[in-house]
Amino acid sequence: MFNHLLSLLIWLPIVGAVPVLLAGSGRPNAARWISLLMAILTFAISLFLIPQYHPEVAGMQLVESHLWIEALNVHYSLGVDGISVALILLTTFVGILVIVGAWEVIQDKPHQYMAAMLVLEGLMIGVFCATDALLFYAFFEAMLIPMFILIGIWGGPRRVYATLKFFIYTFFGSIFMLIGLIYLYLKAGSWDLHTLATLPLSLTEQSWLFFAFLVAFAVKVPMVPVHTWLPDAHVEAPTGGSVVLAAVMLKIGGYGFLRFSLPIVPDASHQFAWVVILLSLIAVVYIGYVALVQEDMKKLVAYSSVAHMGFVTLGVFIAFMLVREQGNTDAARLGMQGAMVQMISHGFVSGAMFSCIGVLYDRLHTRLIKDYGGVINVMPWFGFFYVLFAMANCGLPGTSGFVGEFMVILSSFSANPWIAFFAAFTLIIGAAYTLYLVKRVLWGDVTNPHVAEMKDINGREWFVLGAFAAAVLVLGVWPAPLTHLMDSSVNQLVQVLANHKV
Amino acid sequence: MIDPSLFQLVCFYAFAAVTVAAALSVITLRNSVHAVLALVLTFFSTACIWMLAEAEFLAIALIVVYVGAVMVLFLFVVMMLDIDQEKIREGFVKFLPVGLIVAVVMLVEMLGLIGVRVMHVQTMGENPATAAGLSNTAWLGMALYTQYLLPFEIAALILTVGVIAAVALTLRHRTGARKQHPSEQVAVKASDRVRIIKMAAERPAEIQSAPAQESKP
Amino acid sequence: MELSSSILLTIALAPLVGCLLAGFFGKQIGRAGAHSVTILGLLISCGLSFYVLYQITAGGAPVYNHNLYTWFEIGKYTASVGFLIDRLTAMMMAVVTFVSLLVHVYTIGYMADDDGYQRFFSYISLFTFSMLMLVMSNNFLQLFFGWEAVGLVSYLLIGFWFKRPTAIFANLKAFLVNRVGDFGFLLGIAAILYFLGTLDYATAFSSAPTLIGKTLTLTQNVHWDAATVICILLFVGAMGKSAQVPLHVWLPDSMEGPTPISALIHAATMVTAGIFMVARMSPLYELSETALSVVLVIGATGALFTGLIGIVQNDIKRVVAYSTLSQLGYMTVALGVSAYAGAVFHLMTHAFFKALLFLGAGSVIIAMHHEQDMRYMGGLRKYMPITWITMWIGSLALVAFPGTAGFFSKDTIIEAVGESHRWGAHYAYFCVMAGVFVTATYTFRQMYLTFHGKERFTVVHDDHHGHGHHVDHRDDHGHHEAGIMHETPKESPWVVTLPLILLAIPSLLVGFFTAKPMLFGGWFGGAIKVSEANDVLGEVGHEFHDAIHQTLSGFATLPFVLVALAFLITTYIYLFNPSVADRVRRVFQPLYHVLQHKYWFDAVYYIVFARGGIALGRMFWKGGDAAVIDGVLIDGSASLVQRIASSVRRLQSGYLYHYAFAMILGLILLMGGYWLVGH
Amino acid sequence: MITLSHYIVLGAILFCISVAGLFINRKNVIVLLMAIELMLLAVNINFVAFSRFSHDVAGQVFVFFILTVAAAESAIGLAILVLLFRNRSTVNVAEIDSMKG
Repeated sequence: MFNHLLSLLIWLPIVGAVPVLLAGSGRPNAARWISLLMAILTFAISLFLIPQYHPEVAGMQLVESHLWIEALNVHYSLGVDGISVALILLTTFVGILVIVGAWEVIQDKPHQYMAAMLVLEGLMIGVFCATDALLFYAFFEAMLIPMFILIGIWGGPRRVYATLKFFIYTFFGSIFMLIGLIYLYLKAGSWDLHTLATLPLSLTEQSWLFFAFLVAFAVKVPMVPVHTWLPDAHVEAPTGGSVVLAAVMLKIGGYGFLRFSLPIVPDASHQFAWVVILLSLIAVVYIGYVALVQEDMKKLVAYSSVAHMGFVTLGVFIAFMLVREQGNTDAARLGMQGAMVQMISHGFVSGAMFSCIGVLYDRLHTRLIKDYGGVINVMPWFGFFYVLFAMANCGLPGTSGFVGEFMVILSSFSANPWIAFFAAFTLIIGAAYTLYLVKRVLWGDVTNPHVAEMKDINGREWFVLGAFAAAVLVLGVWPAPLTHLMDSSVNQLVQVLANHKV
Repeated sequence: MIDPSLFQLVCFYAFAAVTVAAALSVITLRNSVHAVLALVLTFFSTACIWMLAEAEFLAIALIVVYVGAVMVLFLFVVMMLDIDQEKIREGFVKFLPVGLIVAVVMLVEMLGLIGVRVMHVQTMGENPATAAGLSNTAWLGMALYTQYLLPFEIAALILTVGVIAAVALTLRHRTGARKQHPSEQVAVKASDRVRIIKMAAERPAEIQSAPAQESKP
Repeated sequence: MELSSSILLTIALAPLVGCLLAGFFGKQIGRAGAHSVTILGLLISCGLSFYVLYQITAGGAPVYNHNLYTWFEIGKYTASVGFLIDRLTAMMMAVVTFVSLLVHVYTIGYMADDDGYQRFFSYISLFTFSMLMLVMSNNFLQLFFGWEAVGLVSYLLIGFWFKRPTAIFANLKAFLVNRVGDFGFLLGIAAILYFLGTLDYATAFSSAPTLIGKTLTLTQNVHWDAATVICILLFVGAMGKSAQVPLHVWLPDSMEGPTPISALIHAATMVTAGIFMVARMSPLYELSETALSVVLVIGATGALFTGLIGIVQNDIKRVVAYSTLSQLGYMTVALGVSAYAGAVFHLMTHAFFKALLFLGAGSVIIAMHHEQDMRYMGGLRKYMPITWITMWIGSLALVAFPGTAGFFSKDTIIEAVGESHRWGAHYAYFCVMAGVFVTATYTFRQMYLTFHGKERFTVVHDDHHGHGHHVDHRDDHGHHEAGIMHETPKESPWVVTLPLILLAIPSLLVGFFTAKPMLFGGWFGGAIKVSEANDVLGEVGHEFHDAIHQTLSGFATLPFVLVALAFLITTYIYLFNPSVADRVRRVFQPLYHVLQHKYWFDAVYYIVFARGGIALGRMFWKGGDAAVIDGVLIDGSASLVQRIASSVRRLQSGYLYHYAFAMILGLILLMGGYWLVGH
Repeated sequence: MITLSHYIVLGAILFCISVAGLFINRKNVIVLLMAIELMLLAVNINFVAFSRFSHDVAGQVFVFFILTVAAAESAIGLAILVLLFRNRSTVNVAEIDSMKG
């Protein structure tokens, strides 16, 4: 079983979607229970990664490789390092929670919804495992389909606009990546990421490839100015879709930077690091202000996601300044670890925030902030969780939201104090938009009579929010296991950065 | 004695003049029947020009096949259809300038490209068929039935398809016409003819509702 | 005897356990259960804190500095969670747990009728835990954790009565202003990591001298001294937390929270975290004259000018709040002249007497049925003698009446400022001296308005308004008919008065016994470092023989003269001739106007930052995201395609001759092209 | 002396005449069909000439095929025309626009 652990992780949920579809039509409860079982099983199997993966050994582990398309030399090759393991665990963890979260909420074709979720989960795991560029691309693109379906069928009133925007945006980006990959294949004769990483490339070639990758992953992350699909997609997506989108799918952009931009085009990445850093800082400050004035809760959290993901790209790309200009590999590792922790943490926090909004939406069927107010009066337990996640969202120490931001700010100060200055601005603006939201939703007296009728969270919601809360707190109080898990991989990545390819 | 080449040239110009004049009348004559007849003349004089080029088979084929078959077909159609000639010719004057300009520009361009003034001095030379010791027909036939056999077959196929298509398109099913359906007659089964119905003998009142009339005669 | 980590863990975690029990199982354990578990937790914590203080001071226990667990370890950078227990920490722990314990007890009385009783106890226990984590930390990470955690609790507690719009406005404001401070603080920590490569106090302080000569390159030509940058950034954090000008605006608004909170968090402990932090960082601050001058000037400004606002306030709690701002200014001034011990000592005495004043004010508020406006009080001394006496004790300590705790701490600060030759010291000296008069003025005014003079309220007995009616009103004076009472004011229950008495004792006496060792005896040992040249306390200490002498000579100093003057003036105005107050106000109308509007800090901040931020956000959103990115780039490109398509579609007319024409046109063009190229 | 240019120029003239025919008779499907026949004829003239002058049989073979295809084409074209006239009672191209987008 351990020889094919990764394949199992990818295909179990995807194949598991079949019985959900077969058994589920007409019997929603069967669909729910089967998909829950599949999600739990996947999570349980993913837990085996922890003993099976040896964090002290750098490089890919649990490797599988089979020839897939002979004519193009494409391999079905999988492998994980510390970063992938962390992200896979995040995916499987969130996988359970979205199934539970959608339990009674999705009444329309629940079996199809659950099946789409399971397929999406498997594909996302595939993205994190693939070590063949074309396989990665295949998963990367295939992922869009279930998401497209999730938003398109179970979405809000403007779902068609949102899905189109989401799909075309991401597709637009990934086409450039495909062109870049084809160029690399023609040059190297292989799709293997490791081979591509060692392929010598001139600076001009690297620059073109860098921008090809940048467009693809910047859309996915998303970075300013290609972020506008996210608020729309979030607003229209069903709660589970939003949770998966924010918690896992955005991470694929950051993960792509690590897997493609950094090792394959290090010199161009260094040369254009300032672009990414600048965009990241704009994401923190500009998007912070935009989030402040949102009237729709989901949009607000979506914008805050953009701002938080800015820390991921920032942490990744200041590493170049630190390693190449100052030779400070430790600070670079700190920044990159910070970026990784921020990815995981944002997975929990944004997932939790969207789940919270889902809880409210299920009761009042509106996401407009002005329709709420004084929710804490009727939903104290919900208020507890909401404040907790809000605090995590604005990076309060002791919650996971703090860890990544802290590391990135520390590390960016070493790169340039001004970068740290603008990055640290999130402390103010992040708190402003999050707590302004809390103020308008949670505090105050009940003004809307419908709010007064709202019931506090039930056991199922308690479980979802509680699981998120536990993850947020554990990661915030003791991030060392996570950083230890990723340490050797990050270290190796930083070593790669230092090597000039030209 | 007239120089044969000069005679050929004179003949060429004569036939070419007839061809052009006939072609012009094809597009200008108001009466469609006349136009078809002018086209026939065009084909005919072209066939003569081809004769000058010693392409005898094609020249004959053009006359036999085109003039003899296709043009007659045109003639049939034109005569068969009751076309309002006046209405169909309206816009003639309106589009004349455009047509003239386009045609003239094109002609000038073409002539320029061909290089009229340079007047290729390439002469006909020896007839390749004669050089091979064959008649033009045999020469063409050798190529057609060896090197171009497959395209030749395809051409035959196209013609067949053309015939079938023409028939299929114009075939009109007349309703009410009595005809036999041999396939149906052959494929008929006993059950189509006779239907055995179980009837409850003691309840004669319901006989009327039995679908006796539904069985095929 | 070596301190064991289990004791320290117990100290920190006991309140947390209490918090969790009261918070999560509040319904199950009930009101009594909630206050029992939290007070029990605090008792344990407080008792052990005093034990630790004893061990550190007298028991000869060595400084405890151990990590509990590693938070992260990346390359050469490590961050841990651990405790550093030296005399400074031990003193802080004792003060924090002691005041917190008394506030817990007091809360039983103050919050008796509130629905959020359990929640309140949970919060204040959480606060105690956070504050302990802050003071016991041995590294910057944990310090920041505690720093922000107390901010969170403060946020929750200011907004405790979340139905009141003012409260939820104030708590947002408090958190955001604090975040501005934390912004600087975090950058300071980043700078420390950058220059010193560690987050651990001991390592950082021991390698602090390596900062000398290092600079931080901001632009190509601007190089800032490393120590100055670090210290100023850290001090920005302190400005936020300790409410220094110009980040002081949140503190008066924080009075929206229940009074016990004002006493515990916004007077005694949390707001002094900044002072504690700077004192803790003394090895760093000693490296930068510039940073200390900044500290000095900002502190002095706060000490005088916020005190002035206190004179014109009518809300009893707000007077005390502005007094807190002013006193925090004094402490900051002390830090600025390198008299760290003086600052910390004032922090301690201030914790006692300011908590006393707040709790006393709270007691008055209870008696007045949540009326906070002093204009409707007066003559309360005969109804509530214990409150009256204890508040007088607190007031005397506040105005630094010789012999009281405040005298030793405040006079020392004033003298230390006088001794200092740092840039800005003259300005600071003027400020603190004038501040003495201002302090005395608002303090006596407050006492007179509250306890003396004529009763400015009428008691209307009303059967419909039984006791406990004020549950619904809480502190909400908006619902009151001003000056109408339904019951005669009476002394508060023992749970309220007992803490008053227990706080009055140290307010009166603690300075007398501890001033000499703590201020001049080097009691803090290695916890506070002062370089030879900056040792103003040493200079002051030459003239300090013993507490009795000092007390006696205190009657002959300028500060006492100022206090006495203020006493006479306020006595005349408020006891004998109240109309003078109005006349004075009219004479100084412009000044009064300025003070009434608190120098327009709030207004400007509101317009610039709150409104401005929203406007900027809206501009970015509508202008940037919606108009440019979505409108022009995204939907623009889509509609461009649509427009091109719809115009191109017209070419596809469906008319055969159009297509033929196009073909022929193409042919002509093609040939023309050939022609051009070929010739 | 007949040269290649003679034939080609004749072909060009015929072609241009038929183009002009397309324009001025744009309503009459029958004349359009005839113009197309003319066009093919022009091409055929060129083919024959080239075949003769470059001593290659391919040209004449092509003319043969073109004749074949043109015959089939006009057969089908006329069939469509008949059908059209039967249904719409017109051969006016401008009125045959049911496929217009």
